[in-house]
Amino acid sequence: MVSPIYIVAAALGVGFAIGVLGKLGKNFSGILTLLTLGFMTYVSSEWLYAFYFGDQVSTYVFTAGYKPPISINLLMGPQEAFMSTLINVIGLLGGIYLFFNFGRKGRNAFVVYLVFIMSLNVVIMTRDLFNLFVFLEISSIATAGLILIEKGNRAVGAGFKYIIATSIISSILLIGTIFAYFYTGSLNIDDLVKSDLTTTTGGLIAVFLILIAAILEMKPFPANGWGLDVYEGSHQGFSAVVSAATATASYFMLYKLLDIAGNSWDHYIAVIGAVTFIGANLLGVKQKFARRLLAYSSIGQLGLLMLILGLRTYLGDNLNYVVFGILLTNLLAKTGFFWLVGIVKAKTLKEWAIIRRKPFFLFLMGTFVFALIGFPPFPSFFAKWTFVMDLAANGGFVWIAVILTGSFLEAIYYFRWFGYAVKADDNYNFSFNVRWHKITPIILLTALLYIIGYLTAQHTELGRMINFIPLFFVLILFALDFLPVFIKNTIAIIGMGIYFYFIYPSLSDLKLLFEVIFMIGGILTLIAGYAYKGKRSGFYPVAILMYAGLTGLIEANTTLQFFFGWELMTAGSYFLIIRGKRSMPHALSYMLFSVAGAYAILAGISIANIGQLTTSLSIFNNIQYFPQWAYGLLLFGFLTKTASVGIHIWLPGAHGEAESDVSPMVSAILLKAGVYGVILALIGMSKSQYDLSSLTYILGWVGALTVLFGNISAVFQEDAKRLLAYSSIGQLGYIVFAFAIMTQLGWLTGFTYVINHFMYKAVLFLTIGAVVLRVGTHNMYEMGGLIKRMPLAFVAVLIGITSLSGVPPLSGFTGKWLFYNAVIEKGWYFQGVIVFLSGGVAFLYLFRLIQTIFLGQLKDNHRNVKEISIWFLIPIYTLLAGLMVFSARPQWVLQPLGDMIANYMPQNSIRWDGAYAYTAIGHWTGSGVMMTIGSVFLIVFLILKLSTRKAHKIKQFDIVYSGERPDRPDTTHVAYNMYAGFYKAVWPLTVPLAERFWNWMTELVHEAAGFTRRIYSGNGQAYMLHIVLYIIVLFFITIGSSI
Amino acid sequence: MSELDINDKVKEMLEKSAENAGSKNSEKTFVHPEDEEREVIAPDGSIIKVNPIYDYFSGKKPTEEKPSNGVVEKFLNWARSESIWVLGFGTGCGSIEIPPLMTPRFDAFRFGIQMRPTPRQSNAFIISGYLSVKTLKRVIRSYEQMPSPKYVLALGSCTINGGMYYDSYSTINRLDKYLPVDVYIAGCMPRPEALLAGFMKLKELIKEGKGEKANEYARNFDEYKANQKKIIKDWNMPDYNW
Amino acid sequence: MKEILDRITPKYDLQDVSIKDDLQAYVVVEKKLAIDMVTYMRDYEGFSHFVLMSCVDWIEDNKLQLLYLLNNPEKKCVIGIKVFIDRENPSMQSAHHLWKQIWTYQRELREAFGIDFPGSPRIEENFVLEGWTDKPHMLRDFDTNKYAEETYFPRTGRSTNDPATYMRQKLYPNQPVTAKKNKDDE
Amino acid sequence: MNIYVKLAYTLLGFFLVLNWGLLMSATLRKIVARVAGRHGIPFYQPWIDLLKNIGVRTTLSHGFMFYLGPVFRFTGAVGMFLFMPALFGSDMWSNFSFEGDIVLILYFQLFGMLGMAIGAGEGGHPHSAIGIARGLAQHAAIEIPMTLGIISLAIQYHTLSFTDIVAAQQGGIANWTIFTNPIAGVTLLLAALGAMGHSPFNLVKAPNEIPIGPPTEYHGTYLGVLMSSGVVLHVMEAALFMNLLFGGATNWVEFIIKTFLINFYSVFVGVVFPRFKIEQSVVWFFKVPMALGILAILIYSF
Repeated sequence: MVSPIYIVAAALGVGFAIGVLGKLGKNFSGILTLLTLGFMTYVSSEWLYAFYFGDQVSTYVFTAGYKPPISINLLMGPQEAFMSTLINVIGLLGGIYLFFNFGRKGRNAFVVYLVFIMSLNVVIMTRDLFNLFVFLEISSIATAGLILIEKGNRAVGAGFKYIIATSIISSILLIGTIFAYFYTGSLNIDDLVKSDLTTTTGGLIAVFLILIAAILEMKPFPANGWGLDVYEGSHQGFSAVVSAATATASYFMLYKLLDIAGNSWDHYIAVIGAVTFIGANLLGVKQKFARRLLAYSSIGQLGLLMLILGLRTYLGDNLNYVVFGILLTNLLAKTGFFWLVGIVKAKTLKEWAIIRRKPFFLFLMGTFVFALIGFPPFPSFFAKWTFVMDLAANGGFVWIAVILTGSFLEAIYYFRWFGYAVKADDNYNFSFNVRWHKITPIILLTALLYIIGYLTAQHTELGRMINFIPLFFVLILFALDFLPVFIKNTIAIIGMGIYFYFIYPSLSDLKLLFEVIFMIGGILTLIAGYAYKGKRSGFYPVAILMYAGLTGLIEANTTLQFFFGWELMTAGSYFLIIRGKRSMPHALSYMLFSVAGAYAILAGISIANIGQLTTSLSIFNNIQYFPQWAYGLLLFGFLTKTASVGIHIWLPGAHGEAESDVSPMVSAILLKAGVYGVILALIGMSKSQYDLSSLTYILGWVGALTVLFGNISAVFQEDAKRLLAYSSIGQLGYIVFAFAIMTQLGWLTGFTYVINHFMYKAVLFLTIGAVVLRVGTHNMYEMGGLIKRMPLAFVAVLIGITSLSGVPPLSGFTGKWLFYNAVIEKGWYFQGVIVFLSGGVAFLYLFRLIQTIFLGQLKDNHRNVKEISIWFLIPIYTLLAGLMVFSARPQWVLQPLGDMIANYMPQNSIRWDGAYAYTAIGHWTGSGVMMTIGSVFLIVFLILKLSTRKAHKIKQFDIVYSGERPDRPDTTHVAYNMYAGFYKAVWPLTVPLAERFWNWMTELVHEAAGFTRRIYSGNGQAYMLHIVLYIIVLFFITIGSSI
Repeated sequence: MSELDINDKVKEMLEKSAENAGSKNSEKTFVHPEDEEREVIAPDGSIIKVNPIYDYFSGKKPTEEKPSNGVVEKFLNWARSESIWVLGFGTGCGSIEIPPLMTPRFDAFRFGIQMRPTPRQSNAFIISGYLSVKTLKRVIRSYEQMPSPKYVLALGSCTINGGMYYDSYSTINRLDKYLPVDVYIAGCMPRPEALLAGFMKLKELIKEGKGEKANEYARNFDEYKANQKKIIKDWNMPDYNW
Repeated sequence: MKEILDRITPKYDLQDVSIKDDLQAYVVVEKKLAIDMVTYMRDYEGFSHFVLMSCVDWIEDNKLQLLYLLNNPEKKCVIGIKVFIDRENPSMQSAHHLWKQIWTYQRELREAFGIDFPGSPRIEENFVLEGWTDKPHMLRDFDTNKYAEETYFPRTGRSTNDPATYMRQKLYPNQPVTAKKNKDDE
Repeated sequence: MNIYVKLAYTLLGFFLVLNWGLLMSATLRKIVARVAGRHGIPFYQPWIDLLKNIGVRTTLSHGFMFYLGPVFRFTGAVGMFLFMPALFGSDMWSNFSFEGDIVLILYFQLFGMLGMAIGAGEGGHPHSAIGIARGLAQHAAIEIPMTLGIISLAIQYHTLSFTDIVAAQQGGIANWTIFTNPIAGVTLLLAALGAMGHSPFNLVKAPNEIPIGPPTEYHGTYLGVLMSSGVVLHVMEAALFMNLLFGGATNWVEFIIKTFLINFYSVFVGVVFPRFKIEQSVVWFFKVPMALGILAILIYSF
């Protein structure tokens, strides 16, 4: 075991050595520095290893042979080991990254850097207050010095402000130290902890001063202007180290010193942290420049750490788990980000579009963004999960709200930035080049992120249950991205097929149904992908990521697994959606709604989790505390995915602009994930011992209004895919409404609609998407008469809309019939009427779809378009076959479904007699009707065909045109603004209230951010004033009263 | 069959345009802008040539539709004669005589006569009074769009010999040069009674199986068309409008 | 009316000014001044209302006479501005910029009299006739009867008779035709 | 009763309904004529027109869907007949009503409509599309009073099956729904006005505005098929309301009288009132009929 003292010794020794042996040249000293850092890393990591895998106990290292308080002692415990390892690793990588930048400055830069890292190590390890002060000083001076390696006034100004601020802080610390020494006679922190200072007034002041210094080191909002400028002004490579290493050190300092005050300060720390977390992130929303944004984010993370520290009483033993999770993610991702900024020489967020030129960098950026927002499989995800769970368990609901709000704000700007990187138009002439010594550290960090993420998961037994196989499959696909579409598509399909084959036996009814929808649907939609040429770079990993998430939902037995799957699915679908041509803003709004929904679910689960012995999903079935809130939050979260009215605004754009084969994925399949969630929640509510009928009643109205709204808006769309998107909203409304009925019939209806919507919406989206690929426009009024060119597509759409509209004998009617019975049985007449009325409205947009695209006049430029691609026709007709079977033999599906539902909904109100279905009030037979109508149809058709066999085939302009002749197809085709008359009647229902509301909200956030930003004048004196004022205010808040 | 016609038509158009190029202002020919051959760009970037007359209309010539044999035809003829659906297209001054026909005083409904708004569903065409060249063009298109068997009643002396407009430069003199006429109703203007009498006559003709003028039109199509084109210089339609 | 004429007569050295009454006058102006004068009347003399524009064929002295009829809403008076243009390939400066409806008038005149108005919008479109290829049909030397006979297959044996003589014979069969002439016989 | 006999009876019934439909349309036109002071058509005119249309020689085809349009329409009409019991209490005249209930009929009306719309659409005539657009919009509006009324009935009788509803109305005029549940009755009758498609709701095929809308391009045999399905639909629409409101029919005479009167009512209104514009008709259904319908449900939900 190498004693930690050697960390200090080595650093100092080498420092002096470089000073002496400087003649040997820069590179030599540089390499020497790196070696030293390597050694330091080795020492600390050896200790870390010993602590976690050996049975090492934390040991004190005494200097100068005396015991404290005479001498200084260092403590090397597990946490110290961990922290110093982090610092040294970052220091090492930073050294590599900055190698040549230091080199240009001459060897002293290396010395300063070495001393900087060393001082942070000591700050971590020392148990002596004065020593702490000293090394704090050293570190801040070193920092100031290192800031100056970047040329320019900004750097100088930043360094100056920094040195002033830190000297104020450390002087406060010094005074505090003096007070403490005066009252206790010891400078050793352990002694201070033992002798409770807080009893005496002077002691209170001493504690106050010490802690205020530590807090100020954490750059609390708003007294943190000086910190910001460091991040922004200094060289990126170094800002990274500051943001990572210094932050770690100062966090740990606060952590150490907090013991002195006992628990009395926790709340203040928490509040300060909360203010910092939310404030910093709020300001981040307004940022246009990458580095300043990162600076705010770093401060936000510091705030989060303080918050966690302040809430340690809630967390108990999990404190370290949470802290390490957050800290690690922040450290790795943020450092990587800063270094990325250093490589990609793009200042404003928009300019980051250039990162697309090197897809691998985009991958890195994506990794960092998703890690920072706390998506799986990164450590922060698990940390956040544990944090929220523990908070809820101890009733810290307000804190949950705070944390989630802050994280949401953070998500806003990170995803805006990422959206720019992926989609903003790249018309900048400057490019960026990569040097190995700059990229290597980043790659290492990224790898570490994934590995540590995995390890974090394995650390808890909950996490160990999570099935990571699909995720590995995704990573493999990322690696195989260079292959052509055909191969990747085959791999993806085979992979999903095999996975489904293996998972199939383990699934029961409900899960099986959805798994079939997800997996089979996924495979079918993937088949359409064969129609694409080239590489289709980055499509397959994300598609599979989504399916991995979906199947994760199905397999989930624990709440954590469920949430894990949910987040994966969100991430995958986000990437899928943002691939569309003009879909940057829509993808952003989709992501934000999804994140909000996910947080709602998280909160809901955390409430549900209270007082539970188990962590399995079954906790939904007996939520003991605040069931209204828990279910409400859960439902809200799920409804964001089903795009119910009010929170639907992301859907039309996202689905409308997506690629032709992505639309069915995200519409026919993805939306069902939300439905699955809703069902889980409702099952729970049905089992719950509380009366939750009010909740389902509201849910019912939401569903009904969604139907009305979705259908009516669909009628007035000019864009075919947007029309289908709005229709999806309506259909999901049906489903939500049906499930909200909470009777066996209602649920049967719901499942019928789930199956139907899956099939016909997939058919419609696939067909229309394929047509769009052929004719090259979304606008229906630019198409027309295509039945002559693509009859198969026409037949597909015809069957699709017939069954969507619910006309017998196709399966849509099954749903309608069940609906009538369910509604009347339940007694929800008015909601029912709204729903049925919307059914009538649906006809308008369905007819518009087929009329304007396939009927009417063929346009000149489509005179010789070809039939849609065979690769689309295969899945389409497979689904149609399923649709026909379901129409002709509904009992095959509905009967087992009914039995399954009987497990949840006791009353058995539908009776099957062969093909005949009987309810209390009605009767109907699917196959009978099908047969009757079919035969009549056939007979009439044959008769007519015979009687008109000599018919002349005529062309498109051979029509009665009041004695005139049409001039052009474009002027003869009725398509644009087709329902003008209807619009005059129902326009009040089409006012986009939801859009307006959300726009207003966005404005509000931006205004708030813009207003708050004014405090950062960039003026050093102002910043110092902030600090002083902050101290005074804090004084009166904390101990002012008790003195 | 139809391809042949089309080729002829295209050749004819080309010749027209050729002579048009070298001709003086006085003997100009008319190719409407919407009939000129144009190029459009397909979604896949390829260029499509669109020749409206060729592409939008089926240029087939009319064919004779032989009556079915014997009793059936007699029976059908009776039905046709008892249900005469008149195309609601007032071509001239005489159309003012048609509304009274439907009003209580005369009430042609009694005889199974009624107006239809679209040629596709009507089998009788009343050319009411003078017929200017412009109107003739529309009349011909509408007539050709009516499904056979179809009948034409020429109302008023203008359709017989030009009537009081015999010397006008813009109205025709003899309808039968352009369309096969079943019944002439002389007078200027004939009163509704006369029109009714005309209908009665038409009924007799149909019952006798003489209402085959549509086939006659098909038989002498070229001759009729030549006459039509002689006076309709800007013929912007296919030869036969289905 | 008078003072207006007094004002404009020297300005446009009008040849013959015929005053019908104190609300109506007709003047003849040279071709090159005509549009200028119309513009002047509109802008300065308050003849803001364009009534009509027509043409007369003076075949005898081989001229076409254009008439611009303007009305002054305040003074309630009308002035007709006549212009003589020669009959072989007649052409006139276009006035479409003054009143929009002149577009249509000029299209009509172009079709009916073959007068060319360079620069007038949509001038080449059909007005009433479609595809008219013969000489302009309102010129007096266009023999519509002959045209009709050549074009429209006149039915043989069509007889017509002069209504006056016909009625006289019908009413007074035994009275011989007197020398007394009436307009119809000329 | 074995299926063949049933089939035979059903065909016979359809034949009856078809002829009755033709006769009824003639009679109603005659009535309209008499209102206008005319003598009017002979009562056998529809048959002749039908023959004439079948006898038309020229047949044109705009494409495959153009064929299917009339087929859909006719199938829709036949289905309307099949799925509704023609006569109450007679096993042979109950058709195939065992295969479905009111909901089936409600949605089956749309079968013909949709097919017809698509068929006419392929004709490529702008007027067809306009007419259909109006028709669908109006239909969506009619749904409101229709659904409200039927739900009210369903609450009243606790059933959606025709046979049971008619059965509940037997035994005297006083038991008819129109008297036992007048508000729902009136609502449905107002909806009937729209469903019958006479003036003021005949905007779909407004003859002198968009030459008879959807069927503009249809002629000859197609038109014959459309005509016959049209008359059948008229009868069956009337029969629908007869079964719902007026105690159904136990024999053909009753059937004929009741369907005639219901049709006569809508024609009568049509003779009196001029045609609505589409937005007017839609809004009209949003007003009084909807209010009545809501009332009709409210009285049962308390």
